[in-house]
Amino acid sequence: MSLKMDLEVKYGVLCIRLEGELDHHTADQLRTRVNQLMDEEMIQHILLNLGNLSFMDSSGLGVILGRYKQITSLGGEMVVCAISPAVRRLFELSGMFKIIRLETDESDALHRLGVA
Amino acid sequence: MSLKMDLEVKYGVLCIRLEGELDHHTADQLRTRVNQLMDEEMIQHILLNLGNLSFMDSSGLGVILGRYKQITSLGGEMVVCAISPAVRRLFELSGMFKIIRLETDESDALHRLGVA
Amino acid sequence: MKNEMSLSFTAISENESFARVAVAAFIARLDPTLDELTEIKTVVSEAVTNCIIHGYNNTGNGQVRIHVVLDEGTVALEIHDDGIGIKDVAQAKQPLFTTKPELERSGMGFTIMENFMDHVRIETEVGKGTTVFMTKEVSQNRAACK
Amino acid sequence: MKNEMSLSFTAISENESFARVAVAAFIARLDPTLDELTEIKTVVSEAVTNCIIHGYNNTGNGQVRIHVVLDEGTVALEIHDDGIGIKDVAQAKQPLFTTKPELERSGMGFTIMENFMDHVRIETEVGKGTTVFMTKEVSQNRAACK
Ligand SMILES: Nc1ncnc2c1ncn2[C@@H]1O[C@H](COP(=O)(O)OP(=O)(O)O)[C@@H](O)[C@H]1O
Ligand SMILES: Nc1ncnc2c1ncn2[C@@H]1O[C@H](COP(=O)(O)OP(=O)(O)O)[C@@H](O)[C@H]1O
Repeated sequence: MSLKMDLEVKYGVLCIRLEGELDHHTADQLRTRVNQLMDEEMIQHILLNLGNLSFMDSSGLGVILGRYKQITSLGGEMVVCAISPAVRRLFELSGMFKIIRLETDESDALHRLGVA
Repeated sequence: MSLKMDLEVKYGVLCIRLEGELDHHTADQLRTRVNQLMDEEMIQHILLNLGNLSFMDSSGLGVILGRYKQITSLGGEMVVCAISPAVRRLFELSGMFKIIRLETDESDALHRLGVA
Repeated sequence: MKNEMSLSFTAISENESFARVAVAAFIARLDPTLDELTEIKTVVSEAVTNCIIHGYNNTGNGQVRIHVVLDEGTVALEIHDDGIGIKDVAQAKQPLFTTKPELERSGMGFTIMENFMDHVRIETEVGKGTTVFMTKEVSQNRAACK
Repeated sequence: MKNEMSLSFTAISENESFARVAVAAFIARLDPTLDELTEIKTVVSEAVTNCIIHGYNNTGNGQVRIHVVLDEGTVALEIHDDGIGIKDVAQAKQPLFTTKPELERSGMGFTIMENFMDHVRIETEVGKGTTVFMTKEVSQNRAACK
């Protein structure tokens, strides 16, 4: 099992859709892809769709927190719009919901970010 | 992964439908179930449906050959009515098709056995 | 019936998912719930990743060793490296503490292990290596046992 | 890049499927075809079953050891027991030959190993144990490598 990453920029929002397993190995792959895209394009906010992520560990938390710091330092926001039960538990355990808002779906999330 | 066994007696034919993995461990389970049923009921022939068998090794060949000997010693026949590619290769390698006829489906097989 | 398994593999990140799958396949016969399986896969991932990143400093040299014992409904896990060891274990166990913030470590590894398992014990010696011992009782679905 | 893995487990039949899954998970990164994966799972099953039934006489005592080395596209497998050993290897390798017909053994184990792998070599000593060495080149689907 590895990680499938679907990255799309929509109204200046980087939508990251993940499927599969996010661990230390695949977190490195994700970091590389996201940083490359943020160098190339003007990104205002980040939207995470984790509905199809079947596995995540603390390396996943680390790469998400890293991107959170990056986008907030640029004045943007990070929102999560779908989350699997396994991942939700890790988010709760580590207090991620205190800094990253959870929205019901992608269009809702884009709406709240004030771009659509 | 383990083995799902569906055993049904139809017109004196023991229909054995296998799903999953047939190895040494699960071959022992299959042998026990079949022998028990053959003690209880009058069985004339055996029909094997291996269409959903995802894995088989030489222990599987052994338990099938064992039942073949058992049913032929009672004057009966054994036919196979569905087979997955992985299992077909083992059957070919070990010359099983020389003794066990392959039919296209269950009703065809029952017909050829002269019972339906 | 006691059943045990030992595993050792090259300390590279590609093997993290293999370690999870192997341990999960070994404990499958206990018929754990999906949540329990996820918890065990997660702690294996945490401890193995720590061996690779911290124990062996991401060099790719060295072996990670895993030992699993199943005894009745209890899973006992032992995850070991012959790496640099931990100087201050109490500090290492604190939530959010990490010695590698530059690698975007979250410092949540030990916290997750302690939350997901019944017992966690760390044995370590600086310059010699680290072993994490963990146990968990799984709620065997007896109805499904044949 | 060389990557290796060692595995050892109690010699009971419940662990046969675990051994297949573990080896398959380890070689998955080579991206073998489905046929190649099935072949490797089958030979692991054959050799492990032989250790359990023949090497350890089905006692449940003893350990089966597996060593896997991935080097470029080659899988090298080593499957070992510290059991009774084989007196006559040439005879053992003959199709349909078995010393345990009462257990409904088909005698096809070594024939399948030789058919599914590129090389098979047996090292054995009566009273000490048996090791089967096998290698196979897998057709790496380079397009899928990232
Ligand atoms: N196997 C190990 N070898 C050496 N140091 C370790 C090992 N495991 C953990 N540590 C130390 O403990 C700290 C905390 O570990 P952990 O809670 O898993 O967080 P993280 O891996 O995110 O840093 C690590 O930053 C490291 O300094
Ligand atoms: N690990 C082993 N230890 C001892 N004897 C073995 C071992 N593996 C194979 N043998 C011997 O070789 C014979 C042939 O093995 P094989 O071709 O796998 O057929 P089978 O397992 O069906 O008997 C066995 O019957 C056994 O006598």
